[in-house]
Amino acid sequence: MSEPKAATKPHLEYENVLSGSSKQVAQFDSDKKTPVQKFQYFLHSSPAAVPLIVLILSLAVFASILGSKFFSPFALTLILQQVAITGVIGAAQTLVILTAGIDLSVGAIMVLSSVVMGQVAVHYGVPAPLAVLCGFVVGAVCGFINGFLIARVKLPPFIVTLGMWQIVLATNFLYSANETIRSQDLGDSAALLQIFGQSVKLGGAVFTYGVIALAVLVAVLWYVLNNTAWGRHLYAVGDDPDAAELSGVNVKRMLISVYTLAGLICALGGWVMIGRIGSVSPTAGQFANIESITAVVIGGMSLFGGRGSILGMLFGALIVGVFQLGLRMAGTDPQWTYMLIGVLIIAAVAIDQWIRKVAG
Amino acid sequence: MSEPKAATKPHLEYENVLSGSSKQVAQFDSDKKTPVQKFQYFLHSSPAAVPLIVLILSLAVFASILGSKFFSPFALTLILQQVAITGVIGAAQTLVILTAGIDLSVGAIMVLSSVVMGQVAVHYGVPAPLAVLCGFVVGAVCGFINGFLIARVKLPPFIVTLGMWQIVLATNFLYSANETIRSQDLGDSAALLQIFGQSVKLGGAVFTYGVIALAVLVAVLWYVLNNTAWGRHLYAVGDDPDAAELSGVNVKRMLISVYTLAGLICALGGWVMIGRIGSVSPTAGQFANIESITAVVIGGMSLFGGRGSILGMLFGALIVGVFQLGLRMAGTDPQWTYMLIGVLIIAAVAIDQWIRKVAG
Amino acid sequence: AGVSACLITKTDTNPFFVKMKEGAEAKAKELGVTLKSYAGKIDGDSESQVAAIETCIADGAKGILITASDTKGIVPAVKEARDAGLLVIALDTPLDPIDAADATFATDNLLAGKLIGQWAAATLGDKAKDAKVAFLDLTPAQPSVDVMRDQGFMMGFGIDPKDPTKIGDETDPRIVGHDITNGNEEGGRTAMENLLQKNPNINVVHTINEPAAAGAYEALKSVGKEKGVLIVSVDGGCPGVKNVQEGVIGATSQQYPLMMAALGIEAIKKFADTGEKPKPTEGKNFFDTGVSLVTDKPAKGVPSISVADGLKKCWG
Amino acid sequence: MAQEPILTARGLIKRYGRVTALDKADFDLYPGEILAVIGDNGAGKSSLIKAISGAVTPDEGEIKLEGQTIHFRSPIDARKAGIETVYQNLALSPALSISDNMFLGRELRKPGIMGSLFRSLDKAAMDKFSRDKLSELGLMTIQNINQAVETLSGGQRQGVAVARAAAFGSKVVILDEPTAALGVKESRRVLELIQDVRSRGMPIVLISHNMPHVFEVADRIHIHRLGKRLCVINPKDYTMSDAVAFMTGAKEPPVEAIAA
Amino acid sequence: MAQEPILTARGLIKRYGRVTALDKADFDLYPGEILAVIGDNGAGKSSLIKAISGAVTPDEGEIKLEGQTIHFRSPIDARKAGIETVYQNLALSPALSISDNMFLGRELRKPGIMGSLFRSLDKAAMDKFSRDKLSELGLMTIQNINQAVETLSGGQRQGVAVARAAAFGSKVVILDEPTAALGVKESRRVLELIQDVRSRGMPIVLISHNMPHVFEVADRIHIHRLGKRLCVINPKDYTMSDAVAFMTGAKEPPVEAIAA
Ligand SMILES: Nc1ncnc2c1ncn2[C@@H]1O[C@H](COP(=O)(O)OP(=O)(O)OP(=O)(O)O)[C@@H](O)[C@H]1O
Ligand SMILES: Nc1ncnc2c1ncn2[C@@H]1O[C@H](COP(=O)(O)OP(=O)(O)OP(=O)(O)O)[C@@H](O)[C@H]1O
Ligand SMILES: [Mg+2]
Ligand SMILES: [Mg+2]
Repeated sequence: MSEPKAATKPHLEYENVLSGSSKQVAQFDSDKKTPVQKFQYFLHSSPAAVPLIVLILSLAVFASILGSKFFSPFALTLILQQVAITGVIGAAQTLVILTAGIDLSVGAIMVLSSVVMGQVAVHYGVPAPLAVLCGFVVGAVCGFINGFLIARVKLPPFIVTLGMWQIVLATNFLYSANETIRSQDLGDSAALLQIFGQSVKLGGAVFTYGVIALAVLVAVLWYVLNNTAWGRHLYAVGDDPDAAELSGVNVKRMLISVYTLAGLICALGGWVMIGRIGSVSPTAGQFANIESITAVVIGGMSLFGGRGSILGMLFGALIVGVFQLGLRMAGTDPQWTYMLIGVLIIAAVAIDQWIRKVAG
Repeated sequence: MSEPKAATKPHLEYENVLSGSSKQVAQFDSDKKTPVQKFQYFLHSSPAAVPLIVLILSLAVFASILGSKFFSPFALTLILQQVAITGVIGAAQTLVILTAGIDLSVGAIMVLSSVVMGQVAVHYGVPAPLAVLCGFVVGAVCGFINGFLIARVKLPPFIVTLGMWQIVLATNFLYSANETIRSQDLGDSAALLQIFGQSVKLGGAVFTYGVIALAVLVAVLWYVLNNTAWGRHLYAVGDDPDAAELSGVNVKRMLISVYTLAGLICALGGWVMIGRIGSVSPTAGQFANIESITAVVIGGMSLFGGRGSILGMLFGALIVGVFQLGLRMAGTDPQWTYMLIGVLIIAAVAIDQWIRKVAG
Repeated sequence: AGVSACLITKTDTNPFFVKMKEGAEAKAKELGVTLKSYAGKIDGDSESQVAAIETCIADGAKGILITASDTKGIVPAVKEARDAGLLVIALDTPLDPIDAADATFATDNLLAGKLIGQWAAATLGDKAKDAKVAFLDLTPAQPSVDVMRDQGFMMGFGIDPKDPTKIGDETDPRIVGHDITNGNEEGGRTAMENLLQKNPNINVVHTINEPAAAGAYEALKSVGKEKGVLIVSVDGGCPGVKNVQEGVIGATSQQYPLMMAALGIEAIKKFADTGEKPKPTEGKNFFDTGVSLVTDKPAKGVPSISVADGLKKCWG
Repeated sequence: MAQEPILTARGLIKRYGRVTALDKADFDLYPGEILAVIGDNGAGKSSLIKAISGAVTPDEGEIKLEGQTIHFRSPIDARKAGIETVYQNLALSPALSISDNMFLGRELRKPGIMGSLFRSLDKAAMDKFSRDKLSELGLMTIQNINQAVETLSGGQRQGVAVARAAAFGSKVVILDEPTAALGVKESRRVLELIQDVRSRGMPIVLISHNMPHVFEVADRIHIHRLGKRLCVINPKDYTMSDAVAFMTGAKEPPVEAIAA
Repeated sequence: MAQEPILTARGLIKRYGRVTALDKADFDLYPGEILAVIGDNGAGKSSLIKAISGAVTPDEGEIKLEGQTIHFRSPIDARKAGIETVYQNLALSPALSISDNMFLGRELRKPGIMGSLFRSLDKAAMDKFSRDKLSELGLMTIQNINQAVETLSGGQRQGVAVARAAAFGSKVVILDEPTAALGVKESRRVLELIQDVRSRGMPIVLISHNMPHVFEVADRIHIHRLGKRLCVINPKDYTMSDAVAFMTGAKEPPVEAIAA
């Protein structure tokens, strides 16, 4: 072994001066920040702040137009009930979109899971808890297949879930023979399936168990995303999968676990949906894809992955809910509501972009 | 001005040996290529070859199962008629996807354009050519708005076109008052609108003008993409927009022109659709989004932009058409057809991925 | 080869059409007819139906039974089929114009709406004058069934529908509002919640079909109003009739898809054998397969059948 | 310097959100010279040349080409004015061929109606021109001019980019760290290329962290520090140690260099 | 060399489609040494170290760590075995903080039930460790350990990546062109860091195109050419000219160097 050599060699004599070099870095925070800039910086650093502000503003606007009929504990908790399913599915979508993916099959998985729960409980006479378990297994399996194709076979998420959407939905119709299981039939043999329809009343406010499930789900996922290694890895994978892989994240396993978890959450969504509509219907949930993506997008999450907060998704779902109920109460035609939500989607992302651009 | 200095300096004396360095480049084409590898290389270098082979295979399979009922000039040209709309909209989608974008509003733009053509011609009594022009203007304007928001405001294409989809569709319902214009009414006052429904018969084969329009459109776009500067720029933008911008492509103008052209092609699609279904229906074309994306994807185009051929899209659309007609004729339940198409989507991309992976 | 026929429904996910298909299949088997079924992807998907008609022509079918998604839009394709020598029978939904098909075997949807409207008005009696009515419709596109049931209900109930081809132009103060349900439970519940929020005193609910009615009932139940509100619906599917039995729905207009389909198959077989085309019901321009109001609380002046009878004839 | 500068910039300011990348930066390039721009990472060198070449629009400041004030809104404008730039990230389109890349944004059309009406590209002419240019610059190891750029090695790509700039630049050629990822042999080739271009009378701006290279080829050295031009020195009057000391803030530059 | 090599590879082959990036490449690293790997662009240097560090799986060949044959299926396996790598493209997650990046894939959990059951991260401990490591390596210019990596300059990022490798590497540290895009000052800092790590007894593999740097720090130089190891030389026995000549194929290497 040779001795470590002297640090200086003829070729690098010019580097000797470095010892005297300034330690200052070329970063110049501009001092004269206007309040607007400060505000922008705040918005930039807290991704859920923009949708929260939009939510509060839209609540204020509708409250001032519609008065106490809208701004009552009952109406406000009604909005929560109406967005519960979208919120749960949106949570699944959030995880997937954080990995820079997209899941078009969430709605189909939700419906198939709910149909399996209902069929197994009512037609095969299996005890309700086991039937629910079957539903979750189906959701997880569908999610796992998505994850496997995306992570192992390396197919683009858009295409995999586009294909799975059609496959799962067709399976659902073939399996259920398009048959609705009525609320009463469920109530007799498997009341557990409807549990999310029950509610807690606090004054005028009505919180269904479905709403509570949504709140708990979002809280748990928020904790997991921010305070566990799995959550950090999820962000890393969405940010730059190659970098994540090279710096020690098992990207394939992460992707598979994310899609499987998304499938599980969709099954939970199916269960919540049974609670909400009382019955098990194979034709339900046709708009869950679009609604969940809309919630995520209005919630300020980047479709390119790695950025955004699950709280933003919740606020995004609520914004849509507020608009739908508010506009309906104001007597607006459903078609105008559609159009306004289209505008809202574009506007939400445009605002987000503006903040990013100016706050840098 | 100082004289150019001698090329050699003490610091770089070690570089003097370079004059004697080998000119060989570190590229080692493996010589022992198996026929399989050669085939893979062929497939890799001609992006439309895979879908073409799949198309021929599926034709062969259905022909052998269903016999002459399926493999007749009439049935085969019927497939062409059935994919004409998907093909035209798929051409618009192709352009957008080549720029690494996606257009979810194609179907809505197509319908709105056709409704405008019909309404202007029948209800305002404007001469048919002018009514068609109005439809094209509407299509171009919608496309332009997409392009503007994507290129100038720098919003993600998925979100812009998701919003536009809802906006345009709602506009369509509001404007048309959900009213279908009957074929007879059109025939009386604006037969030009139905021109793409007319056909040329050659033996048993029936070529509607719509099919001919599709063929011409694809041929023109193929020429434009491969033999004009605009086409080269389109590929460059999809490949790496920053690189394209820095090396002299006006990326914003390209994007705006692509989305505007896509809007125009959608309007053409609307016109073709009037010819096909005879009447003007505001509820038509709801699946044009998914069908066009499916055609593009099965046609082997990359959703990440910059790679793929418009011929692939055409073959992709035809594959779906062959499957649909073939399965229907075989008496398969429609849900099985949907499921099979879901499988087909995933399989097509998996094969493509495999070729890319092995052929490098 | 034997006679072959086609059945083209709006969707193959709605139990109504599923039953229609079953009825047609059973009859086809009985008569030795080869039947192939087609459907749109969703309600309103007319292109799939056009493609299906073309397939039937190419396939050499003798006749087509179709429930058109777009009653005007499908006409040119139907004409093509008829020109090719096929017998085309519209099921459930008449084409526009109605003589575009060789025959129409249908429910009179306007009548179905009228029946439930009359029943609701009669059941409320004097209170009908200041009733608060919610309309749970189908989709934003206002397809024709939607319009006919909705406007028929108004006629039966005694509300001026203004333009009977358009929902939403009415001015009667008893109308709380219209909302869309997409014909399913989730939509029914949300729409009901929304309209209740607009006016909590709603006491009559017109629903486009029974799944929407079931959803509306859940919404009412959640606020404890399920007792005081009359829900009426149209369809007559078994889950729906059972819901009438249990008081979820007050009354429903039952239609008979199995019968429509079976009659249709018979007509095609007859046409193939003898070239004879079916004739419409006396006094109407279509063959009315009938509609009956199902309720156990019959109202005076409104003909109805009992739930027990309804259950015998129900489908799905 | 007796001559007028061909390209000057005064008081350029460019902010990225909270970072000020250019803080009243000045710049002068004289005809026929090789001007090296050196500075620490993040000093703002790339931002400076991006401002000059139209890739970013400065928030404030003035740029003059041959005495005329110019406002480039995109790299295309700068190219049209005769300024060709090889960016730090190369800016080639990976899936396009070498020839496509050479001519991107200035394609040749076929003569006659095929070109004017049908806007058909004259691929043969473009291929020939590209092949000639690459051979001229000694890049004969590229076998196929229609090869996609993504199949080339880093050195070959750099060669294509430099060849493009040299072939089309009519007034100024700017190179941002053209040898950063290159091997010894490949770096040497690029340096030779630069001297080749200069010998044709074209002024060149070279950004580099490689002091021996800079001192070998530069006529003047622009030292950039903290977003502005600190000074300009003549490599014959100062040693590498001096340059590094100025650049890193270890030593104050002499007053006459600042005035330059 | 009296000692046994700590890391060896024999007959590595790696093909990318039609390109053979490694063509029966060999490799030996001895304890406590700095081994430089040099070669032309595209010679296969990065492919070699990717094979060794588990980032790619070689098609053929054998790798031994401390005499044990190993089969890494991912970089995680290599890390677990004590091999830390700084890749040419850095491999940091831009949106995550410095501290998150330092601990990616080996996060610390809180003690007690919060850590074991709720798997809560011990952010305070990780931040402290990261701050200590960065200060140790003289990277005190970073103010906030929770700053996102994307807000750092190129030099600072490189510093974080090297600090991570140095902090966690227990057997081997591999650096692929760590100074390619760095300025003079930043490069010097990284070289010092490398010598620092070596002085703690850890063997280092350094890939670089910068001959002065290589000859300054390396104990042995592995010359890679056309996908295989051409020879290994001692920088004390050969000049830079020799090394460049071998590397570029201008001169045949001596037989004893090939045998090494
Ligand atoms: N697009 C951008 N967005 C935000 N900040 C930027 C952007 N481009 C450059 N910067 C910042 O501006 C400053 C100057 O960057 P620039 O690239 O000009 O430095 P440089 O001198 O070229 O450095 P290097 O030698 O590392 O290439 C840096 O702090 C950098 O982070
Ligand atoms: N992922 C990949 N796919 C295809 N080819 C690759 C891939 N990675 C490397 N190659 C090819 O393998 C060969 C060796 O590449 P490698 O990156 O190992 O070279 P290198 O010696 O590190 O070069 P440099 O000094 O430029 O970093 C090159 O021809 C390269 O194009
Ligand atoms: Mg730079
Ligand atoms: Mg390398």
